[in-house]
Amino acid sequence: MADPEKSQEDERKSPAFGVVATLLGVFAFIVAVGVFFSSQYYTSPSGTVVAQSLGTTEVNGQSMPHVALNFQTYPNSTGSRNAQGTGPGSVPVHSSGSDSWPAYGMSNVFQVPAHSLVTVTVHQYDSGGPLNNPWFSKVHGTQDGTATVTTPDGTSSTVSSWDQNNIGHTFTVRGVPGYDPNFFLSVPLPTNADLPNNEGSASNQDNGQSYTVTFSFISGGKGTYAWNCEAPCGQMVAAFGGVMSAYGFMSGFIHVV
Amino acid sequence: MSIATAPLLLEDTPLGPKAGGLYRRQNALVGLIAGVVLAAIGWVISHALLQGSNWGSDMVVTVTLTCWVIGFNIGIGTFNAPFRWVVGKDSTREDELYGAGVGQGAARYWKYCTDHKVVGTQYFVLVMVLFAIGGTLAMMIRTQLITAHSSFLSPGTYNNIVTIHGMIMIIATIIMVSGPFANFILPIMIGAKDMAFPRLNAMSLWVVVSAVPPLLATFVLGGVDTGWTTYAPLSVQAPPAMDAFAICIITFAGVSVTVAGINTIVTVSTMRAKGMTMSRVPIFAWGSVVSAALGLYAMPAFLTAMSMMITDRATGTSFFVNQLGGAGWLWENVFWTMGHPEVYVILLPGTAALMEIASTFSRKPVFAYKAAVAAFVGIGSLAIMVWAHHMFTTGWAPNLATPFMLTTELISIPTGVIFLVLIGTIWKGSIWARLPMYFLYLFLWNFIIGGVTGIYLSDVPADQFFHGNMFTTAHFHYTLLGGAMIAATGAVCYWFPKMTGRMLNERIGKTAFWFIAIAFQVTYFGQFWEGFQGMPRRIAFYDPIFLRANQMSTIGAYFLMLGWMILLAAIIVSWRNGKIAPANPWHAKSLEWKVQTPVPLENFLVDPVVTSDPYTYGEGVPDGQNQPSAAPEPELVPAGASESTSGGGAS
Amino acid sequence: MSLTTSEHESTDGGEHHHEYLPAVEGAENPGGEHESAGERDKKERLMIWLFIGGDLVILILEVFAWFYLRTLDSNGMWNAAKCTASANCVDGLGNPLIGPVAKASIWHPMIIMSLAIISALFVWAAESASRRKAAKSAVSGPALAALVFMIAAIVVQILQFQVLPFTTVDGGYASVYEFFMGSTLAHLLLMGFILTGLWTRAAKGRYQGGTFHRVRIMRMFGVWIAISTSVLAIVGGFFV
Amino acid sequence: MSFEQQFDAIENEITEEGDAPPFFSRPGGKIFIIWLVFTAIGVVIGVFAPHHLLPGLQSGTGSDVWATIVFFTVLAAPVAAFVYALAFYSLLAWRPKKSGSSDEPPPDGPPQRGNGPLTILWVGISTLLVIVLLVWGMTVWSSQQVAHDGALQVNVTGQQWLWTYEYPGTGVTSRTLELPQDRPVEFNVTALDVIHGFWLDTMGIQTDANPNENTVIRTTPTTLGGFVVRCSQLCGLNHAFMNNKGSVVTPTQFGNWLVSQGATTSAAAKSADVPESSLTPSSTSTTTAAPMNTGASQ
Repeated sequence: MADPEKSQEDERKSPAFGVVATLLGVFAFIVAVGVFFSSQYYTSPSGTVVAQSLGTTEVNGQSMPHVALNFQTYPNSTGSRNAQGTGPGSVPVHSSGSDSWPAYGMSNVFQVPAHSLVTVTVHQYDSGGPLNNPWFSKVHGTQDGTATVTTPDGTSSTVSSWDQNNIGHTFTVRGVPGYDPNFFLSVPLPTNADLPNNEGSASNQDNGQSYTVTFSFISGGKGTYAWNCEAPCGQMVAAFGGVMSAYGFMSGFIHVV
Repeated sequence: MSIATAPLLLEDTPLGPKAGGLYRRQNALVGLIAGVVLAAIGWVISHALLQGSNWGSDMVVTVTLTCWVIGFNIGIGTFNAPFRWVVGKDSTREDELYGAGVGQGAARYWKYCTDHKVVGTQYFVLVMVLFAIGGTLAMMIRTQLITAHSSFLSPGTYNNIVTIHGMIMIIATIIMVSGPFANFILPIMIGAKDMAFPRLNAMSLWVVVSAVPPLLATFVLGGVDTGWTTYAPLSVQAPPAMDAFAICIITFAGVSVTVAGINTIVTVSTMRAKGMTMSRVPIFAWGSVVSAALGLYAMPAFLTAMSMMITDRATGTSFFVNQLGGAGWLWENVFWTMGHPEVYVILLPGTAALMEIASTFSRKPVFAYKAAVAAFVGIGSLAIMVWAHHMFTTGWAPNLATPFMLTTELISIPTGVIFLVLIGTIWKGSIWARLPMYFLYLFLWNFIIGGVTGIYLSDVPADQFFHGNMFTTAHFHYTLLGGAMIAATGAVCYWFPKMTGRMLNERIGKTAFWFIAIAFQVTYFGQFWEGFQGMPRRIAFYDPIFLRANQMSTIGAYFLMLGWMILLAAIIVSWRNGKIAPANPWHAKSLEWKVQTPVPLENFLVDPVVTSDPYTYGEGVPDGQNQPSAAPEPELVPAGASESTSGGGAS
Repeated sequence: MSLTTSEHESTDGGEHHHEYLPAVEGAENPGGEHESAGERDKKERLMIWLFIGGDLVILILEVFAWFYLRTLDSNGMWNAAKCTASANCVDGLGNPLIGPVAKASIWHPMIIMSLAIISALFVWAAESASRRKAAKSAVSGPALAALVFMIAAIVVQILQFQVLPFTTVDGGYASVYEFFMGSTLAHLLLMGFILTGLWTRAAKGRYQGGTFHRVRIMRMFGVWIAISTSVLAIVGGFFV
Repeated sequence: MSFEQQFDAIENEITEEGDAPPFFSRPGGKIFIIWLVFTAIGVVIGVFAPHHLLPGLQSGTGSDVWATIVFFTVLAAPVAAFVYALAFYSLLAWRPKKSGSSDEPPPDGPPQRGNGPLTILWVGISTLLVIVLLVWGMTVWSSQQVAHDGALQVNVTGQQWLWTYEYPGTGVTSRTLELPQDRPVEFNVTALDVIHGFWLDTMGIQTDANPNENTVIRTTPTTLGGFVVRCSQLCGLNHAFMNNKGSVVTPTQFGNWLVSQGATTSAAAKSADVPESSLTPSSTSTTTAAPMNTGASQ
């Protein structure tokens, strides 16, 4: 408020420039804070996982790079346990207030070269149940439309679909609008129901007991692709909420470069 | 002009060392500390007892943030009066004066101050802060959309920003006129010494203040990825941030707006000056009252909806979960029962303020005053019957589409009357092209576009194309930002001299105006273009066919931001160093211009008597006659004696 | 359409009179509230009516939710009456739900309703005692009785939470019913707070000397609480 | 000319009835001319702009969108033009020079407090316009509500964050939406988790996919070509990615597509309403490298 005693003189030289500069500074600061927080969410804390190169291979008479990508699912996302496979050792997930949300690890952001054969190996430790949409129990978009499943006791089989009542998660990739919109890949990850600790327990992971799913696909054109899980792996009515709607657990990106 | 300064102002009343009681120790900082402490206690207890049980996180967040709200309000002094009342220890006149800010200087702006002018100023600053936050979020949205697939924000962050931008702007626009102006200006306009319930008035402000931190807490609680409409069941499944969101709404809508609305209605109904009949009150009072009445209908509905949401989330009820016996459509119905009237809660006081501006700066009476009142009442009563037009495409009751099409289109009749009143007032007037008038013209331009695009949306076949589409976004920004907020900006420019005692720097203000006016069109024509092309709302990444339209919109948005920042600079510069304002810089005739600036405590040193409405322009009446005027001097007594009429405390 | 501007209505317009009550020792007109009781009453009565209006919206929406969900019976889960072993009914925790959810006892809401009504009648008695300037105890006595009945209602309401034959997860009926109970409890607690004030203040003699206005608005609110409690009790009890 | 003189001149034009100047030199006449110009601009924009802005419309319900926009714009243009014309003229004619920087107000305007007949006329015209709008909307809406016998049924299922389409009777479930030309289609739309918005923009139809509820919308695709299905209701994290390609094809192509997706020839022929002999057996249908990339067959 104006203090009538203090400011009897007329309009002083207006410090508009200083005020505008201050406001712009504040604006820039707020944007910077926002960018900081959002960039934390955008890139996983353990960084983008770059696929390991396996040289080149020939597919349908065409020579193309061959790369490998390994990751796993965690039943208990807040525990900081050593990951299986390659990469740095901590679990790159965010705690959003729930102790029992499942998550993918190593990272939720992957990088693969364009138009190359990508061989993916997933270690699936989590329990599961029936799918909402049986369509996702089938393998879509991999080489030959199949995936290889290795059970904990070591038996391997090549499948094009899995029992729709025993799915833990799915690995489903689609092109974001504008980047190869027809690219689509979906692989069911069988439930770990056969394992001794099947109720979403982390001890499977300690025992190294997992279903291992291996499949290959040919990556699309350069750009960003989104992936997420299409199995209702949350709890109760929030089976498709909670963990599924929180960034960093059941979804991420694949950068094709 | 102004009434002669009385020898003794209430502000100068000496108060004893104990006046005010507990209020002496309470201010915003104490509130902050009390809120944080109580929240910490709530977190420790609830975390120990509840975490790990079903919905544990939701209950912990709910309890903690409820404790914050209660703690803050204990600290600031909201609960003092009720508990003093219940133990029968009523405040004395000295306490009342202390509560109104006597003897506290600038510190009273940080306290639970019952003076309506202090509350209005606090609201004014709060609204600007909220707009700054919401505007920053809007800029982040537009920055993300500057390319088809930007890596500026992740989808989760983007969705949360969309939600919080929406909600914070809704909160800010609801209080942007009814906060600063209905509190500061309205009582003076009608010749009252304060609002009817000064303590409830202060409460309505501090409750909003306590509701904002939970809203911002959503950023660290997982984010609300649902949009501000929080459609169930998505919102039932959202991360715990949704509980914080609901706490904010329950506090803001259920307490603050309801209380403020009651206060406005009671003030205008019962505290008008002698001679001020309901056909003589300034039109702004009518707009505020209808808006408050509509808010009194809408906001309890929001409270109910959000209470059901929070029980769904934190106790496992199933109001909105179809699989468990609830219905997502129940949410949509209850939500839009609030949602559409709320639009007019925002719009009406702003347009009413514009009518004052139109009259003052055309030097003519408000055209068709009674039709304007009828239009307000008509909009108010139709507004509660149109909610389902938001649900044309939801699959709920397709057979009801036609009746709701009818009511929705009917509402354009009273809205048209508002245009008639504005242009009728301008007709053959002497246009005094000062800054507030600029915003009136911008309102006319924008609101026509907002209205015309609204009729596409009111028609079900066209709505099937435009629903959930950027066209809708552009439409409601044209009505709410281009219409209501531009009107509110006009009101800021108009009443700034009275509220701050300084003239607003019009050179900077007009620069800001042109940035705002032009950049606004660029921004939202870009969004109309996106909408016609078929771009859905609230998407973080889009098909490159929408690229050009989005870039147009984003570039416009940056300049729009620049315009608002220049205006903010004008406000800050003028408030600090502006030219001292005379009591009546606009030579207007309503009562708020008849009191001195700065307005003394309890406004009127002598009670005004009103003999006509404040629109006697060109009627050959010399200024000062046939006008609200000072009554013959009653025996002026020192403030503090019983012979004074001021708003008393509420029970 | 034009408004006639009157001539100067009165030149002595300043001579308006405020109704000032004599400062009765200890009466409901302490120094802080420097309006006449009549003026203040006008404002407060309007406020109470508006508050009741807002509360009415809440009541209507609650009852709407009840009948809407009951009619819709989404997934057969209103009260699981249609749920069999083969039907896909699970409660909110994922456990199978077979057969109808047990109804809540009708007696609790009826008792609460009666207590709320009796409490409102006692407030009414306190008001009329205050209005006819009866002795202090004629006001504070009924006020205390009203408070006691209100506390009894609150206790019964809390007891009902403990003996409910279902929990919040058991479908639409259970959800809305418990919401009704919560809403009733909140209203009763608010009324309990007001009645505490009525009693303590009446005991201090604040409502003697004809200043019955505050008691009247408390009576209005008490009657409203009795009505809204009754509506919820009847809907929840008889329209399962 | 000072403002006072201007003002007097304006006043004289209407008050001195004896030698009133010709209509077009009075304010009303000038505003009328501006109004005509503005209306013409509005009508031209309203008639031609939507056609260029909207995506290629592929059905009758889609054309309804275009027609509604054009019709409403043409109706609204005179009203908007009137307000703009008056506002525009007021700035030109009734604004004293340099009033914007003056601290003193210009002299008071005429004390018009209202004009009953004008208000009634204004309300009457807007009521009339509303009735026209309403009749238009009701007519179009009811024509869209008609169910056709023998319509192709498509079950649409939304879930976070994907649409799947099931063609009952053929066993085909697909991620892409393929529709035969000139055949009425009934979409039965539902969702598995939260509310999604099923929106075929080029066909001008939209409805929400609600969990546990089935909503029906109808259209008849008339124009061959691809389109995009976008989710129009914010449905969580990856809402932006919830879009699929679809296309309108000839009935034979549609039948072949069904076969390529695993339907038997007879079921596909029945569903596509074409003779069985016109369909190519499944084994010879070509699939592209990415097996899911079978949608856009154009």
